[in-house]
Amino acid sequence: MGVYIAKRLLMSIPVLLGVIILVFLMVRMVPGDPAVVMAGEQATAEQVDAIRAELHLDKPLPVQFGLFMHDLAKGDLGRSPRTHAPVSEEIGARLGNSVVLMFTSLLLATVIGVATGVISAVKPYSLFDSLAMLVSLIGVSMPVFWLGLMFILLFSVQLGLLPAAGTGTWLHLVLPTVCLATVPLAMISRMTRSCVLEVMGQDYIRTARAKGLPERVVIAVHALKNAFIPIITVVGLQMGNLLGGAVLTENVFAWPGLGRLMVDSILARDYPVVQGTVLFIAVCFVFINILIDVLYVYLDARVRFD
Amino acid sequence: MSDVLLAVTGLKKYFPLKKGLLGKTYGHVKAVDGVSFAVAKGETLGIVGESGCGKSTTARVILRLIEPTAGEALLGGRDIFAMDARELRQLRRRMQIVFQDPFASLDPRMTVADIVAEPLRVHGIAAGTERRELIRDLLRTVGLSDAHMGRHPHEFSGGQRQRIGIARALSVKPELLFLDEPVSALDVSIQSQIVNLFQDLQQRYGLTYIFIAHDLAVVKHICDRIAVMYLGRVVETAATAELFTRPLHPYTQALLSAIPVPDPDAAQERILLAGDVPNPVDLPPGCRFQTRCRFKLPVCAAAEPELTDVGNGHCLACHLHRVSSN
Amino acid sequence: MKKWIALLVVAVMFAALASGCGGGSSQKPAAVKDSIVVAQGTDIEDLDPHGIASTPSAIVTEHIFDTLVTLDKDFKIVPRLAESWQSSPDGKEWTFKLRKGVKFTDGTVFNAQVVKFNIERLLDPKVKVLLRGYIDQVAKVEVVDEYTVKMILKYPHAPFLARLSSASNAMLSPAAVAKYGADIGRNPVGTGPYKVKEWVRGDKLVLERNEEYWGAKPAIKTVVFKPVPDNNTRLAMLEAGDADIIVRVPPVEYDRLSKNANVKVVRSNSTREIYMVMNVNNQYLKDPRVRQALNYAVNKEEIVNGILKGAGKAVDSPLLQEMFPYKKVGAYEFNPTKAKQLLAEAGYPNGFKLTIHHPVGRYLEDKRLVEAIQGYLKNVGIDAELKTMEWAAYLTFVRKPADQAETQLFLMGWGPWILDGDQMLYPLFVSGEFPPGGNNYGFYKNDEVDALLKKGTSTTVEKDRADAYGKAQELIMKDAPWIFLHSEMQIVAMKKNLDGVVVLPIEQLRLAGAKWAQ
Amino acid sequence: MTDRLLTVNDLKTYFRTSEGVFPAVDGVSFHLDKGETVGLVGESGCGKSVTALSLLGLVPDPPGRIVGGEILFQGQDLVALPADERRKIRGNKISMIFQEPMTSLNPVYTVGMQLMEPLRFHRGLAKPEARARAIEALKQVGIPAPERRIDDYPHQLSGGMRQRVMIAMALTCQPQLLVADEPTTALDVTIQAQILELLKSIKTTLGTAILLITHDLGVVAETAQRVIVMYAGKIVEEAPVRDIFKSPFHPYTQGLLASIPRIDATVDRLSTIEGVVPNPLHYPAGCRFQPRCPRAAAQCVAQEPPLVAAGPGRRVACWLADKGVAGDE
Amino acid sequence: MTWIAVWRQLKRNRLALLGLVIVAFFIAVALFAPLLAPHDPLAQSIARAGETPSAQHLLGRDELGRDVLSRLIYGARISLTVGLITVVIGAGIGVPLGAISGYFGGRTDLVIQRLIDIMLAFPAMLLAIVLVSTLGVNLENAMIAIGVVSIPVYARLVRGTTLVLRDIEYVQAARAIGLSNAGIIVRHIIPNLLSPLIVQSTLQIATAILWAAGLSFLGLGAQAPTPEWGAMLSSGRTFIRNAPHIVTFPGLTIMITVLGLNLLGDGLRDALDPRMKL
Repeated sequence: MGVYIAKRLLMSIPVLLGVIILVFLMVRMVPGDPAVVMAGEQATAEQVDAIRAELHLDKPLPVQFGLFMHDLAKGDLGRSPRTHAPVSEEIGARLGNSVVLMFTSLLLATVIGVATGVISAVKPYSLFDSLAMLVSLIGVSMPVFWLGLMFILLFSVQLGLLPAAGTGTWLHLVLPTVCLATVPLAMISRMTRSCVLEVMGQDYIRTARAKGLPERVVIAVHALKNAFIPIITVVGLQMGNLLGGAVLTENVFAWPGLGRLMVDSILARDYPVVQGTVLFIAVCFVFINILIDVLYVYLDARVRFD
Repeated sequence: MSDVLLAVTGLKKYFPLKKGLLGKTYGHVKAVDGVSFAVAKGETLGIVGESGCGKSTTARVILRLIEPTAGEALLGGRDIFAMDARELRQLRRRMQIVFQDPFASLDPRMTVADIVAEPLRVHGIAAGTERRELIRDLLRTVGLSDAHMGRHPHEFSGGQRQRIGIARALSVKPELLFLDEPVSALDVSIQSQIVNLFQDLQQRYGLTYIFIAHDLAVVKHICDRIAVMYLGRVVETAATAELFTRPLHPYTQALLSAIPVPDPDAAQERILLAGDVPNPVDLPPGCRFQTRCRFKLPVCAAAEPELTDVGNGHCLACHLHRVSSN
Repeated sequence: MKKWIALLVVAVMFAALASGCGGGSSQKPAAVKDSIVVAQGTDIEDLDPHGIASTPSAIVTEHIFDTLVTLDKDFKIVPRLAESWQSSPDGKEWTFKLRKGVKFTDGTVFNAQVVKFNIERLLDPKVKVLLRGYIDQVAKVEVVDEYTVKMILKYPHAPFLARLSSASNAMLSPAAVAKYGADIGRNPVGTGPYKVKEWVRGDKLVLERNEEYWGAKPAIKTVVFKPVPDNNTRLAMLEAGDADIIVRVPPVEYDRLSKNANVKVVRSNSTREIYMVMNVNNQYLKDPRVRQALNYAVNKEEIVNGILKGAGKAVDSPLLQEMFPYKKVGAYEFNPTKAKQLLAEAGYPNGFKLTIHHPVGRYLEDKRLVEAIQGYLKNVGIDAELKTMEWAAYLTFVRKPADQAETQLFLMGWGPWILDGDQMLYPLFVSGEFPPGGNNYGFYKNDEVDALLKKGTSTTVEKDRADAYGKAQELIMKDAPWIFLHSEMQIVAMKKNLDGVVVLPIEQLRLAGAKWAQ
Repeated sequence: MTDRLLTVNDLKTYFRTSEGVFPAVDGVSFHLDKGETVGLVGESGCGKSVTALSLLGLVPDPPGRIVGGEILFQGQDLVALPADERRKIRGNKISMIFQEPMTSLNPVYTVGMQLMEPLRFHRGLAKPEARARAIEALKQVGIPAPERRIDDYPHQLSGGMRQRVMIAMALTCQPQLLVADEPTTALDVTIQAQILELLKSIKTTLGTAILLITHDLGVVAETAQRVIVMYAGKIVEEAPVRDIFKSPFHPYTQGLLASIPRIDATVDRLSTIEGVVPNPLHYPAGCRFQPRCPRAAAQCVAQEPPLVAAGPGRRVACWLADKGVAGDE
Repeated sequence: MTWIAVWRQLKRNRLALLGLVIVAFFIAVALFAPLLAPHDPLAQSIARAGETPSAQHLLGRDELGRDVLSRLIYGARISLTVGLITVVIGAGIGVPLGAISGYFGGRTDLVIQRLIDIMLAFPAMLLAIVLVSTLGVNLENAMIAIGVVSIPVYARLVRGTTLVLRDIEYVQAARAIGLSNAGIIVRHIIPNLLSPLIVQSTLQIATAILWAAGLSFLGLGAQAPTPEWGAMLSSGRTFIRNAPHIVTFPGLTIMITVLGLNLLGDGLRDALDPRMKL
């Protein structure tokens, strides 16, 4: 297993290198001179040039890349020219929030998604199936910022049940979690439904029934573990997406997460923070993928012995 | 055996087993491991063996659907494996294949006419109404009617689909037809229809068949000669009658005895083989069959027996025979 | 299964009912509070006052640091760390008597050495000072005695004192600068009424009362600043009781919020002026008649009332009323007929095509503003295409030198932190201030205006300055290098029972005097 | 009647599809005695597998459903039994093995876990005891080193091994009836021989009755004592095994036997049954074999022939068979 | 499977039918927008901004006094076009990539897969933002960005299916006939990918509409005064308390359309290929 993980890590190096090069070039492709933006409207030409020099933007691209890689090799992501804080600190300040939000919404999505998916699959085309499908689809059919706004107006302003935005108590988590969970919930529940439906048609389910096992055992023991394998992929993919992709939700609920940091930084042309954050998220993505594969192996013996 | 159409010698196909980032090869599946045989014009050669013995791979390699690892295959004296792309296109007109699964071998999105027309189109045979006429003829030849032309494969039964596949293969007027388990997916009553069709076609067009199957009864019925394969090698070849009356290889003997006969009174002496076909990744040294052989000799574990002619064109790869005849 | 569905239906109905009957906002009982939560639009970047250039950061640093002088609630310059001052007759030497007994929160004593250190740091080219323009007229700082400091200017500079009130010219503890080095921005040490208690980047900045503060101690113990990017969310936070003060309230909310019994809305003038810059090098816009025509074509009053919902004031001079020395020169009235006539005179009876560049989310209702202007221009035959750009690209785009400039007509705003006319007219209209270094983005050049504005800066006699600026304002208005639009009003909303919050026209909040009413 | 284990009377299992209802099993009656092996033969789609699934109560619903008839097992009508009672018989008194040993075992659980399940649910055995019995069962079906094999996952076993495991699983609770649905079709000839040998030994050692469903007449000839031939959802002929091979009555049975190439005889040309199996949604009027029957008469089109006795232990459903036309020995 | 069979399957699924009706309705609205719209969608009247629904203006006037209904009707054209174009871009690049990757395998596959991995590891929203910022803020570029972001989805889907199709016997048969690799991909692989592609594309149109709205929310969406639904919703959201009709109607329109597309996509998935997963 250790060898396997090591190999997977090795395989991820080209991907990470690709991500580094891509993000490095892409942020520089975006029009808008960071020096001009950071210097502000009232800056003089000399001040702009000074900032440009500070950011090494006056040097040719390969040199800039070399400097970046040199620092990276030392584990240094650099400092934000905008806030003067080390990039690692900027990421660190948001990481906890992002992870918490990712986990709560994924947990919610998985628990409800799997439950409704299984019930729907056991009784396909039933009233419950249709309703669950409709409700979950309505959730994903709303632009997330609109949904979030409605949540705030209803639950915070009208009912006064929950705080509108920001962090603090666990109550602050509720609305962003629900809002963020809608998309993965719909995906997971639909995925679970189709997987369980498919598994229920497998020969080994017939075998389990032929053995005289009670239906709940057939579903819980024989169907679910098999159905979980593809579901885990979806959950894993969502993990990556939610970690850095919750931009809109984070904006609406003033949730200080990585997505907002990334977007704010790109809009401010804060190259080091963008580079650092994207690289960090890519690393997480790679790790999550490895984690999923390890889980696969745990769940599916066929993979284990190949 | 004078008029040899296809001669295969030392054919090998290894599938590498890869792992790691750069796909380092750590072993091979020796699907076909030194197969030699020859087919005469107008003859039907049966290749039999159990699943995983390499009989289908052999066909696909000769057809150049997959590239060989080693060996030579001469079609009318020309080496198939040395052909360039242009020659290969010509080759496609001389050799064709009919597949086992009548459901998977026809593109579900095409009409019957399209399917049969595709080879004609690819090779620029006929055009317009002439091509349509040709397709109509082909369909009639295989026992389908004009009315079927515009329909899709899913509207047909298994037997009919197999007829479509045969029409497709015949469209380029090949000399040699590989029949890869062409009837094993069909119901008994349909099987006989298709087998009869093959016989009719052979008579009519002077076709040469390589008939790959695991059903020995069908093979016996249709083939002139039979090659028995075991784990990537031919272990015995003989004329059909000879093989069924005087099987020499212990594997052939067991295979023949295992066939259930639809006669409750047939006194059958069954040779039960122990165990299964071993994994082709790590084969034992020596004879491949030694792990299941009743007559295993010390030499069997030491050296791999060569396929040798023991008379009447009956070839055998077994130490036992040599020992007993010596 | 059925039971499950029934339960769901009941739950949904209940929720709907509750929301229908809920009505008013749910105020938490106003126990004796000693904290304030402020929701701002963007995050604080850095707390090194010398490095800042953004309003949200300045609002915070103004509570941690003190400047030598400051603005009171009537926008007059009053003493802060400097108790009194005197300038030499030629206006080149300024002597300040400093307040005694002031200590930084790290224990460092505030004195003339500290002032000298700070001014020199502000002038040090190695230190990143974005608003160096607010101080770079200083040539030298001399310590006269422990509590007296003298600043010698390169040239007489009338707005000098006003510039010292800028948040960027605040006094920082020299010991802290030595201690924290590059990290000073995250470890600010000042003499102000508050000090940093906790700073979670992107989430909140918590200030707590500086118990050693030299002045009147604030009544509120803790002030929390939260970055809340979405306008609606900030509003909801106030309504739900999660925030006590919110800034940048959408103008459309003013009327409704004003009726809310729990909320107090402050709508006041700001010094941010909004205008459409015209690139005078453009083939059409180089003709003053065309520029005037554009000014006549746009209905400024309608914009102010219809789009800004009253949260603005149409301008009648290049300079704003709050700034010295404003002179009312009269705006272009809304007169499409005249606009058409002028266009015809200029040779464009059938109008022409134009591109309007604009940012989104930068100025009050900016997108709608340009949509409206597009509509007005269409009425006089000018077919304008809108091009949105995000701010960073936009700023780079408009700051290109004349030979690279692709600008035609574009939306800008200017909001100086100092209420002196120099801060507005000089950088925006003097021909020496062309991009990339300056802010005269339209490349406007009028020799007479240049001379007048230079005079206004260097003269210290108030009357002379007023005359020079007054004349300049008239000339500029006539030349119409902009479509003069309006000045923004800032809308700040807070809890009804929060008193003593000062809203300055420079988009600043002062909370030191705030307190909760019983 | 003391030996009667199973009686099926007029069983009807219909499937509802989007195109209509098709009668997969349409009024099938037969019986099985204790310790007897009966072969149920027919081509794909004739309803033999659905008959088997009906016996176990495993017809997928929807779309399938038993719409009529009774299945008397040890005197108890399984059709009328509540679902839970029926479940308790499955895998316990009646077991089933399937055609595809490769897919019939759950890939994510060990062989042992799957083997132990019936013991734990039907017999209430504790884990160690169940495990011991499972090892014993593996030994019984000829799996070498069962102590090791029990912890293997299905994919580690060959096809033949898996089918042995399936059989072991079916036998753990010592059922009176084993329904084997094409148990050797997916296997190689040499492996098939092993499995058939195993089934025969089970019959002799355990006395389990076997309903062997297959399309391979050779397998039937070797294994069964009685043969039931189905065509298009109905039984067309039933006879002791010797009789059916020696003197088939029904034209379908005759055609079937004639069309298979034989290893023990040589013919130049195989005889065939012309045409194709009719669409179950639109069965022809009268006898369902009539459109393909070389001897179809007017009566065959007009009326469906009943399954009637035609000699000792023999039944046939053919208008012509009665008139002695069929039995041309 | 023929279209008749698909239709028969679809007919049984009431939700899918509902989706079909919704989608058909909006396609019709888009096609006949000039006939249906009661007013000029761009005609402003600031003096009458924010008027609530009336007989004249069934859905009221927006913040610049424009007719909300007319803007929504014209917006149908724009929003559906956004969906279609992104599908064309995403599928246009993703399908060949996936097909080549899956069909040829080996090193080609390895390279393409790593490229896809890089794209997937790159936060999608950021990629879209960077692309829009780079190319310029307008709807065309937003479409390109959303299209590009969807490339990996198509590439993965097609690769997976191609891997299965590659070894299927009718592809072998085509090779035996002498059809070239390109010929096989075009004639046999791509047509058989159609079902999953149609399903994916239906869902992708829905996603694109939502993404366009999201980009508008960040100020990177459609150029003013384009009546794109997402831009209408996003710029109208300030009025949610004071003139809710300005924001609610675009919001509902988006929701219903996207719901329709999702329902249809799901229904098609069931009807075309029940084994398909994502």
